[in-house]
Amino acid sequence: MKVLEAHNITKIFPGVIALDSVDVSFELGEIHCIMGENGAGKSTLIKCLTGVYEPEEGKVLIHGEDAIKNRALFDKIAYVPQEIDLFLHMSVAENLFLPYEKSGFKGLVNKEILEERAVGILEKFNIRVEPDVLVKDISISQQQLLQIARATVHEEFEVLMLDEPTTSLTTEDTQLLFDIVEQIKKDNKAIIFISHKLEEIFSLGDVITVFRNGKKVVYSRLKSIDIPWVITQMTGRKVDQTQKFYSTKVKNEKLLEVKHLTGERFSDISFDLKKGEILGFTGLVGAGRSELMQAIFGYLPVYSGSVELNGKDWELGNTNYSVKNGFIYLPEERKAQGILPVLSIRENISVSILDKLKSKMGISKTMESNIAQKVINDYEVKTTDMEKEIKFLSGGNQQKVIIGRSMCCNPKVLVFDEPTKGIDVGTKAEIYRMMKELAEEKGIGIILISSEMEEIMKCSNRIIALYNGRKAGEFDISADKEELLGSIIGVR
Amino acid sequence: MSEKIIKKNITFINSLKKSNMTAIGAVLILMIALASIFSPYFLDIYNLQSLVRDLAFIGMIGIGQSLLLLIGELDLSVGKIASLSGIMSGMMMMNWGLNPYLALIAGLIVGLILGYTNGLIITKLRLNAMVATIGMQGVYGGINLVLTKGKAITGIPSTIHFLGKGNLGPIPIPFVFTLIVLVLVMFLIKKTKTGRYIYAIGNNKEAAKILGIKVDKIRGMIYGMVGLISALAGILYVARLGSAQSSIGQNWPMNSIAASVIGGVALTGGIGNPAGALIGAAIISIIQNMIVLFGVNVYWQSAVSGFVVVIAISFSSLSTIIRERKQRKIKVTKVS
Amino acid sequence: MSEKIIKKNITFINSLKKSNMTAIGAVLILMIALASIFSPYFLDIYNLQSLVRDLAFIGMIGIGQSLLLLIGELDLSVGKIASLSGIMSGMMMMNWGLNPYLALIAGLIVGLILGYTNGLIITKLRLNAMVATIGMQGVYGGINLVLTKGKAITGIPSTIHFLGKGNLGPIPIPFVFTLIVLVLVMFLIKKTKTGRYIYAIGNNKEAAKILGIKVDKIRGMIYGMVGLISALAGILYVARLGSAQSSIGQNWPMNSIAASVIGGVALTGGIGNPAGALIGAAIISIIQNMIVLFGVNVYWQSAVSGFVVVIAISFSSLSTIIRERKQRKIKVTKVS
Amino acid sequence: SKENKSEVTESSAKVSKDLTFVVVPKCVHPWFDEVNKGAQAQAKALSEQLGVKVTVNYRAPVTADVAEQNTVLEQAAATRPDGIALDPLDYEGNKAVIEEIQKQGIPVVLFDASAPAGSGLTSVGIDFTEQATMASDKLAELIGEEGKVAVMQGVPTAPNHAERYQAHLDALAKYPNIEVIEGGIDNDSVEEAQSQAAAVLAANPDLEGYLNCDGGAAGIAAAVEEAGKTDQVTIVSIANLIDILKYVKKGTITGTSSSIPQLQGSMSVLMLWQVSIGLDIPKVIDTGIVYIDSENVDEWIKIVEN
Ligand SMILES: Nc1ncnc2c1ncn2[C@@H]1O[C@H](COP(=O)(O)OP(=O)(O)OP(=O)(O)O)[C@@H](O)[C@H]1O
Ligand SMILES: Nc1ncnc2c1ncn2[C@@H]1O[C@H](COP(=O)(O)OP(=O)(O)OP(=O)(O)O)[C@@H](O)[C@H]1O
Ligand SMILES: O[C@@H]1[C@@H](O)[C@@H](O)CO[C@H]1O
Ligand SMILES: [Mg+2]
Ligand SMILES: [Mg+2]
Repeated sequence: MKVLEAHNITKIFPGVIALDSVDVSFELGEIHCIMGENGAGKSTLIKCLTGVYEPEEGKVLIHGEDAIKNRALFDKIAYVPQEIDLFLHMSVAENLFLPYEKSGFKGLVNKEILEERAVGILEKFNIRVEPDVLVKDISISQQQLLQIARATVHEEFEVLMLDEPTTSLTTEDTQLLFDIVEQIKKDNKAIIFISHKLEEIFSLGDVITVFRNGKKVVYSRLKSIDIPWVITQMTGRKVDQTQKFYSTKVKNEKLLEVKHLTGERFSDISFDLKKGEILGFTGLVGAGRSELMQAIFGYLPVYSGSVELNGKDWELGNTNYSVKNGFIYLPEERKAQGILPVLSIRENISVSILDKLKSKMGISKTMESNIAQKVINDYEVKTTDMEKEIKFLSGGNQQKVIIGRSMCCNPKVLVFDEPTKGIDVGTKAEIYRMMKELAEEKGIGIILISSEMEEIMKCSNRIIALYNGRKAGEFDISADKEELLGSIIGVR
Repeated sequence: MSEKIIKKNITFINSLKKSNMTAIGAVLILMIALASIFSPYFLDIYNLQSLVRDLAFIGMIGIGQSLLLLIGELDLSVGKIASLSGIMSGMMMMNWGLNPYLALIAGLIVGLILGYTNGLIITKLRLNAMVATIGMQGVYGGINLVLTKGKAITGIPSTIHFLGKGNLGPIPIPFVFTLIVLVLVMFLIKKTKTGRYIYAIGNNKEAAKILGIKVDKIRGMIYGMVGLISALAGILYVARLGSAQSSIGQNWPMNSIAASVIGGVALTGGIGNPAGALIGAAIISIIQNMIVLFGVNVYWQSAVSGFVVVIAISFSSLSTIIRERKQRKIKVTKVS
Repeated sequence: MSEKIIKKNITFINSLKKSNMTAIGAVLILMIALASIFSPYFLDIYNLQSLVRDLAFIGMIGIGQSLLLLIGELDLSVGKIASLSGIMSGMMMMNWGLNPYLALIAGLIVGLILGYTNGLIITKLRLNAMVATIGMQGVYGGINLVLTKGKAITGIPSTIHFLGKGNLGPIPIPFVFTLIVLVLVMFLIKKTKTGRYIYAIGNNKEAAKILGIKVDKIRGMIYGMVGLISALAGILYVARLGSAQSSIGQNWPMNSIAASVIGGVALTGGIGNPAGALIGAAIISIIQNMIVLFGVNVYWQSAVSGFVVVIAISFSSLSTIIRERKQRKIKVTKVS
Repeated sequence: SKENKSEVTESSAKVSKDLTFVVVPKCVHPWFDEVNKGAQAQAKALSEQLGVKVTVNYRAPVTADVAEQNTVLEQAAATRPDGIALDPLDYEGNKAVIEEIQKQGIPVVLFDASAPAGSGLTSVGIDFTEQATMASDKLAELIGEEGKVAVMQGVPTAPNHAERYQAHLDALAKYPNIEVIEGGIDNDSVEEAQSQAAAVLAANPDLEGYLNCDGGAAGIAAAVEEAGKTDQVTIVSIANLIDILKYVKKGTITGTSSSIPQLQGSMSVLMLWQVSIGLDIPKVIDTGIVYIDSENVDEWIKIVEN
């Protein structure tokens, strides 16, 4: 039966109709997938259905009752937002159960009981941390899982909404999540599942609704359709899923050489990167890939070991030096380390290339605008104009801006840390093509950190696997998946 | 799998956690030691009592202030709230001949109202706490002047003087109140839902809203509580002086903030706890006491105490910095 | 369908975007209008000059302070830096017989050093700006007392008095300096790399580091600049008074912050611009001027000005709130 | 007060136009409220005798900041008053503005401060050295000219407080058996006086006397009471603020050497009026100092309380 219905919902943001008279309804015991390009309106829909936003028009019905009038009904909905949104300086256990009532805690707060009850849930979600650890000290992936766990502990929820829950999960954790979701479905609850990963949609979902530009395009049972069809519905064009993107012009010239590097959470790592090569880094949660790269980049401390670029000694612990010398790092944590939230898209792009914009009267706004516009066009950033504050862009579009930005300062080495996190299929292909082009045309050495096996295998000339901060293996294009998977979980 | 990492991580964190508190605790001990070594009078019971009596007030306000800092806000009008509450309850006693105890309670209510007013203005009009309370400081101070023309209200019945001057055994009564306030506040923030919501709000206001926490209600409530605590300090001071002075509490806002931060409460919200504020207050009071005991030239006083404040807040971060340095060394030697 | 709504909506937003500035601009105009209507003396050239001369100082400090607010920090020692710089340059003139102009420049350098010291302490020791500068305020104030025992340094050569007392045409010279400072600062933040970096840092320190911005270097630099600007205000004040006073600048820290926020600069960093601080300063000075002109009872003074500050900062947020109300209405009408 | 009246009637030259005088103190402070009382009373008296409306506007800087005081001065001058009575926070700092104002033909007299040589200004007030010396000598006498005496400083930037401090030291120097120690600093705040005095008392168990330089004596008294040393420590203070007088009545403060702010107010206004009708006025008007102790405290409490 219908538990949740959206009637003729319209949500408007300055200059954008994020949702345009949308009708959609959700059944108990059904997994309802929602797809659409970045900026199509998926998150906005979710936020309207959970009462975070009030739509300008339309009704939200829960069990046929108007929830906007009787907000108590929204308690029936458990919600996992797209961005990680936790209480960093509070314990894992507390993050799990806040605000307590909904998770069945009456009266006073008892740390011991909280943590006791947490253990089981952390087990179930494979979050391998003590319940009293502060959330700021666990990995992003663990934070992601925690966020999902948090949503499900709220008793008597009937709808579970997952907005791109797997973006920073490894295949293993994703599988685990799916089992849990299946279980919840069996308990006859409705699940809304947003993702850009088509395989996931098809392996998990029952039905799908596709959005484009804030409008509902189609609704269908997944059994009766296939991936290419969905892509066409989303993008209006075809995207070849099997295409490979590794560089075909790897020069036999060492660009970067890392020797016995040791730092926080990684130790004794050695590898090299050739000009025009795309080097993939795979591994599990907290394998240390980000730390390794952030350390080389100068953002995190290095305890021992050495790095050379073009055979010259590389200065560590100085991000300014790195950037100046053409070593660019695209952070994995977009919100915390990537965007300048209340600055315009224009300023977010130009900030890394201001030297090029110098004119006698200081920074030239025209030059600046031109470059910004170019990025917006090249990466199909979905926005009303370049003056929009970047925090108002959809998750994926923010990512596009950040990638565009770093492409602008034509680097020698580019580190992409989970670059396609939350990017739609169409744009993903765009980004892959970009990487390939940069490597082949400009001879840039590219390091790609990704937890998506497909992505790694599509784009890498070589693949290095990290396990627990140590190098667990090195493979070339011909590597087969099983072998790879083995090495990242530490079995040889 | 990453058990090891995380274990390491926890111990790491805990050591860090402690280090901040212990670091500052150490400072306190150190100062007491120095004071008692270099001044024969420091441990003199009378000196200790007047010292503790002083710190009772900064401590009390500090405890209140730290609640606001925990949600990432602050109230610069605490001093004026304290004096205005004191003045009003003084007036009720002297001019309206109200029963002293009733008048004191009335004074507390005044403080509650003034504080809550701040809260309402700040939450409803969505104002920045700092500037709004700079403004309200002027307003409350002004009302005070209008009522008293700055004159003290004298002749407060001696029946209530013990509340400010008296001791319970060796312990000055104001400090007893400070301890009571601390216990209540600690219970609130550690054991009650509201208390945990305070941390949640300080950590992430938006997320707290989404969880259905009544953020603004709680914020308003805290401002009210801080007003109440300030008023308590204010009326106790009336009892201490035997007269209500409009000039008291001038340094309380800054001192209470300094005390909290010295005690490890972060101005960014969500980090630290009110007990720290009391330690911070103790440090500040001891500085001031030592300065006079050692007969530091009066012109040097503010320089010295300012300097010590900077030192004091440096300790926690210093311990972090040093630890980082150490780590680096260790690792390097291990490898090479 | 909802095109209409969108249109309305967009215009709303744009109006809002400006509104922060326009709203506050409007307040200013309004106040000027009121003042000139209700007091025959307001537009009196002599009154205007003293008003403008007055706001030149709060304005100047406000412009500096807003730079720090833009990176999410602040300096509460600006007043003490101003007076200490003034005192020192006064001493160099009178006690060392240094050429007045050289002495003034020396005073500026002193300010630069004091400010930069704050910056170093805060960045290197990773201290909270507010509490650290509360401490340094004590230190600088103390040094000042130690040097002067609180006595003014008199007999400043009249050759330089014009810098404080003189007018350029009708415009008081200090205000001319304020305008120069504003122009330079606006150029810095709008047209230079560093300026953009300031906003970047204010938005997201971590992201700024990853962009390769020398965050701490810039932070330190800004503290230095703010020290310099404070010193400028300080030495101009020496010229204005014809003597160097230790007691000046007491209200400058709070006023400069209030001015900035009234002018739409957010304490959280990254939002607003220094021109706003000047408008804010104007509003504050006009309040004070009106209080005197209208003969507001002295005991009401602080109440009134505090109240007006609260009103002033309410305007921008009020416009937001009202907008939301309106929006709701639109929705309702649409639905029914 | 009677003798002013007589003066007035002597010199009742014909004046028709209404008169407005402005009184500008150092800051909002109860001591100045007493000055204002006197000024208002005088205005009332003049109005009655002259049949014209004489108004006194009381304009105070919120904090004791020369900068702020100058602004108040300038802007008060902008209202074109017939005269301004000023308690300069620091004459050197106010000088410039005072001269500007005089240039506009607005007469200025100083009160609660001695007019520096060459300023050509009339000053209504007292000799602070004399006031403090009286306190010191009284204290010396009370403690039998021997023992330990603490002197607390006031607002270091307030010249009159500094002058009193120096005077205390000089006066006490006359007594070989009196040991003088630093008594802390209170910045005219009862609260600071309290905690500073407390520590001083602790550090000097054998303290016998306490002197101060501003209106904060109540804090010292409170500290002495807390220490239970009312019999051992003799306090002789400055100024006649109500809380001080109450301690005098109670005996915790033995006596206070006070100027007569009310008289300073009324004389200032009177002088301004005389100037406004073109009379010459003396350069110095000494409003006198009273020593208030158990003998006369009651009448002073009456004066201050109404
Ligand atoms: N708070 C906001 N203010 C202004 N515009 C907004 C706001 N939130 C979203 N938008 C706009 O609404 C549109 C839909 O955004 P939404 O986040 O729903 O997209 P999405 O489908 O979730 O995209 P993604 O797959 O990248 O998460 C986008 O054009 C975005 O720029
Ligand atoms: N075990 C951990 N304890 C504390 N923080 C961690 C841990 N693992 C990762 N982090 C932090 O989370 C960030 C991103 O999480 P992530 O799982 O990507 O860790 P990682 O080390 O980058 O592993 P990956 O190889 O997946 O990048 C890391 O940059 C690191 O700062
Ligand atoms: O005693 C002084 C008075 O002389 C006057 O200066 C005002 O302040 C008081 O403390
Ligand atoms: Mg989204
Ligand atoms: Mg990572």
